[in-house]
Amino acid sequence: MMVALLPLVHFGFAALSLAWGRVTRELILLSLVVDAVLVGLLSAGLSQGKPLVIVLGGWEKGIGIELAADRFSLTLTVLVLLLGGAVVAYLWHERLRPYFFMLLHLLLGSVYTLVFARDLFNIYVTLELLTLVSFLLVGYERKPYQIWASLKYLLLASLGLGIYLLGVAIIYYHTGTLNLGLVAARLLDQPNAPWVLLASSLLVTGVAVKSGIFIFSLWLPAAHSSATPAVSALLSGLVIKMGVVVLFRLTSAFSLSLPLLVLGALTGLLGVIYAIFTYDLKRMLAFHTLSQIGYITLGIGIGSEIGIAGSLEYIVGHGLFKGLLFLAAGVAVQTAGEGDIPGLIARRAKIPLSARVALLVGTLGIMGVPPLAGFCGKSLLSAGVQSPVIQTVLILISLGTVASFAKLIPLFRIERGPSSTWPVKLAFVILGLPILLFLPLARLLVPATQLSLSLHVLPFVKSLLVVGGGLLLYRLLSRRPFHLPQRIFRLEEAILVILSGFFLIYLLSVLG
Amino acid sequence: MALINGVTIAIVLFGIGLLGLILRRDLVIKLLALGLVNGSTILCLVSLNARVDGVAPIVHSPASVPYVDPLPHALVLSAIVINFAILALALVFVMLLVERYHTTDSQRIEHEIEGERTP
Amino acid sequence: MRRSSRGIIITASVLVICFCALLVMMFDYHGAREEAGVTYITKGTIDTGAANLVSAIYLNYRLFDTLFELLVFSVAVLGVRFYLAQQRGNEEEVTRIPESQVIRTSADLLFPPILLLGIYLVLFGHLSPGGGFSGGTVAGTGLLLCAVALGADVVGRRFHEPTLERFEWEILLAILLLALIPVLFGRLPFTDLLPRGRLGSLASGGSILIYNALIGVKVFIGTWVIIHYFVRHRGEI
Amino acid sequence: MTSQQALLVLLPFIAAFGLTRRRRFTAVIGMGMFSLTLSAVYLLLNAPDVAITEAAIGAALVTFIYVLAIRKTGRLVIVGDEAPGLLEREGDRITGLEQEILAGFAHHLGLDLVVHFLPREEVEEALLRGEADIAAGGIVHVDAEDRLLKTQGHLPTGLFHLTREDAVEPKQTQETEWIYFSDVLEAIRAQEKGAYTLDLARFIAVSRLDLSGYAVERLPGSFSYTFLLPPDREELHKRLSAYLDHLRQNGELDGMIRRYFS
Repeated sequence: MMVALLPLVHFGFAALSLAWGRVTRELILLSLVVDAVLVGLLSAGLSQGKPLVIVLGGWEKGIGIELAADRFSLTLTVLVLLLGGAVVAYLWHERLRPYFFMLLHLLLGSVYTLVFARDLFNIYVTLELLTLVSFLLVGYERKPYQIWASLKYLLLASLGLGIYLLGVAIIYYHTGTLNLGLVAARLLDQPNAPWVLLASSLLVTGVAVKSGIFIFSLWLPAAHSSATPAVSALLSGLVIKMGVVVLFRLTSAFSLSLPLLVLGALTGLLGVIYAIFTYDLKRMLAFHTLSQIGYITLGIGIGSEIGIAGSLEYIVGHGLFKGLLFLAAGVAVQTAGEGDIPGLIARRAKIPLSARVALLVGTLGIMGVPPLAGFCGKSLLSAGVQSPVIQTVLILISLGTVASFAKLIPLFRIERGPSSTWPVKLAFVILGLPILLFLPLARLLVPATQLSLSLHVLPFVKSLLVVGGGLLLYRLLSRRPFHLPQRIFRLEEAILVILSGFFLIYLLSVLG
Repeated sequence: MALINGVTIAIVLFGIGLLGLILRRDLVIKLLALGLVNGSTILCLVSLNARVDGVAPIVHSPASVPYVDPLPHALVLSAIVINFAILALALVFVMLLVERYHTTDSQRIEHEIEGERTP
Repeated sequence: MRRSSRGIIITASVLVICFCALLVMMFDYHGAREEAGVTYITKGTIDTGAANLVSAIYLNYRLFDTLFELLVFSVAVLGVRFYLAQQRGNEEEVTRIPESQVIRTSADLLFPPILLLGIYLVLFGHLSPGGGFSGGTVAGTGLLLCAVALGADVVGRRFHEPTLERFEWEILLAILLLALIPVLFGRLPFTDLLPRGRLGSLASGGSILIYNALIGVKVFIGTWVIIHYFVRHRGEI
Repeated sequence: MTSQQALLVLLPFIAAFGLTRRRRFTAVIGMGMFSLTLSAVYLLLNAPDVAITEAAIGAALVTFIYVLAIRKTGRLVIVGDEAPGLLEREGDRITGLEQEILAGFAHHLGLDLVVHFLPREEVEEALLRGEADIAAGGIVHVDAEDRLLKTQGHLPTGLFHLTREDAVEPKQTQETEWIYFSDVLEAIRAQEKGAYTLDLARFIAVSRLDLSGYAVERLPGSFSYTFLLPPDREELHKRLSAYLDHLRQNGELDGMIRRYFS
């Protein structure tokens, strides 16, 4: 029941927000309280370890639309709650129209749906709603570059979902059902039929456009860096992850191991290379999202229980610190008036102390300094990996992450700047505290046996070495400005790259 | 002759739409091409289980008649509306861009914006 | 029309042709499936009471999807209103086309039957092709004809926009509450509690008729708001 | 081949036709036709619900809003200062020889004509910023502003130089602000000090005033009125030149000139 109520509550609040335009802030706070209660009930319901499954309307599986909750979904709902709370706190003193809050409610509602969705077409519809809502949120301030970034996003995402729908058509034609569980059951006897490979590549291509995988999500750097900080935090922390969640759900029916591994490695490495050579604060964070999606995809590609647990931890961890970083970067850019990192440093820009601290916590988290959030996910992931190639890729991505964030280090001086308001500080605390206390909290989410894998001495030493190596790498690279191709981020080229990406996925699934 | 069925035609239409989306630089025509891309997936879904001797899925008597599979039809209704919503909103954004740049040429807009963003 | 560069044209053609060829070859399509949709066809009318199986799926079995579709539509209305309402149209610049008598009379003649058709589609959506969405759109488009004949502002004055928009979302709220009523009886959301009625009569199909009516009104309003804003931003048709 | 198949085969052709049109309006109508055909196909595929929805939304609604929007997106923006007989305001209408030529050209392209009045000195900037497509309004192209594209002259004219140095101090606005022709008229009416270069059309308008205090000098050489275009609009330039040639050849241009300057 809670499973269905979580999204519906938000849709209801969205409708109410227009009628009661004066109390939209209070309404969204109320809705988050309701969410918290529902999530509490949900975790009580899940305590037996069995997933909760409902088919809306009380029909049988396969006729109606199924929603299901497992530990994976529960963890994600907690992330939604935290990020939602932080964003609401951050926006508390901003003058926003009811329109903005309606979109926010719709975004949260569709995110909740995706967390539980088990039906291919339901996923499609929800992704479309999510696309439209984030499209409108990105363009909220109507600056021309925002408008263009979000239009590009809409065109590419909509094309991607068109490709996804073709995949759904193939699946429906051959299996006669849209329910993922039933599809998986009917594919058991012919897992490698040509149409299965084609359909799975189409589905993965479609979802990959939405999920921030480098060659597919070339709209992402522009859209995430031009949106307002709160929106960027939500997009990077949540919306992108939903694509990955759908990819994870797809793995239950299709064998996607090889494509996901290759895509994960590609997006991780390319994203981090672009991040190293990008000097605009928000744009660098956006590129970084791409590279971190690489980690998560790798974990899902590995497919073992530990790999998936690592992915899940990393989804939560990344949601937290990327949300924090975007919010803090928003404050920094707002007070300093520019987003160019060397400029910020050279001019000794006045940045509130709280934002500096938040940036520091986020940076430490993302670098994987033990025992913060990033460290847990990374070490759990590498514990699940046997292949030396993937290990190397993981280490390379970590090195690059450290190197790209080393640019920020001069910003972490203790210096009195203008003070930020208490809700903003509260937002930083909501996201920052779980990052710092991730290890004890993670016990609630991940079974202790898996967690203990990441608590050896070896991962500690390894991640410290990686941090050191990354700083060294930054020293080596910082004097060499290097121009990476920016053409691929244009609309026409991006479509071509997506198409080529589809062939890559198809080829890999044939090989896999 | 066997190749002329809704599914094949839908795939061809998808290709035409893709080409339009990539090669036409006018944003309005790009949007029309996107509409074609989404429309072709709809055609694909509808014609999956369409048969020559079929009967529209409206049951008036319990007699066994070869009714056409109603599920894709129901799905497609949602898809058509979503398609419309996308086209309408994208058009509004194109109008906003035109107000600023006085052109619908995607490459010129992209060029202008790149110029603005990197002073 | 300026052309794209040669490289892009060639790459695009090659990629798209390969894409289509791959799809056609690997789709493995050979005609309709015999067993497709058998569950809906055999049980649909009994389960839902609606003669039109598409409506049965659309507004009963898979009502959750329809909810999202409605949300998408509302978001479109919301977005169009938000972005076009604040944008100042340079109305004095656009050359005004005088409305001709022919258009006026034909609009006057056409509007009532179109509105009737829309209402019919809404009310008989569970028995014959149609439904809330197409009915609402047809009626809304009919209003466009009025806008042509009388001028958008004249028609617009009769409908107060913000009230309309609020009403539209209140209908959505009503649909949500309707879907949640079963929860009070310990059933799952979206369960249809109403009696199914005699197949083929107007009062059949459980709550499908109610949903159709609500959706019809909602879409009618939404369509009108969208058209109204586009008309206004053209100055006048 | 069944009727269903015949319609199906038709679809790609209509789509290709629609998407290759140069004019947006035709493209929109073409895609509207496509949607209509598609909805007929749905009817034949035994999907009446889908057919109705596609006809109502895909064919009618989408086409309507695109047609409505296109008027706005497709505009030919003209900038220029007022020039009597060439481009001038008459109440809330705009008339003149150049207005007529350009209105015809805009119609030829399927665009709405929009005229923004700007002081002569700002015109070039507006073109370079891409805010306008064509500059008009009695433009005589003397100095080599080679950054802009220019059409072949459509009307011969002359240039006149007016100077007065002994009179009252001018209003100090002239240094800082661009001036409209109407401001020039005002200044001469008030016998202000200053120097102006005027083309024939504007000079005729000025010569009705009292010019006794000014030294008038006709500049040597032959000049003619032209249109200016932004440097990156070769295609538009080519089409405007072709359109002007067309007017010249069938004598329409002469007819127009006679109507405005008899």
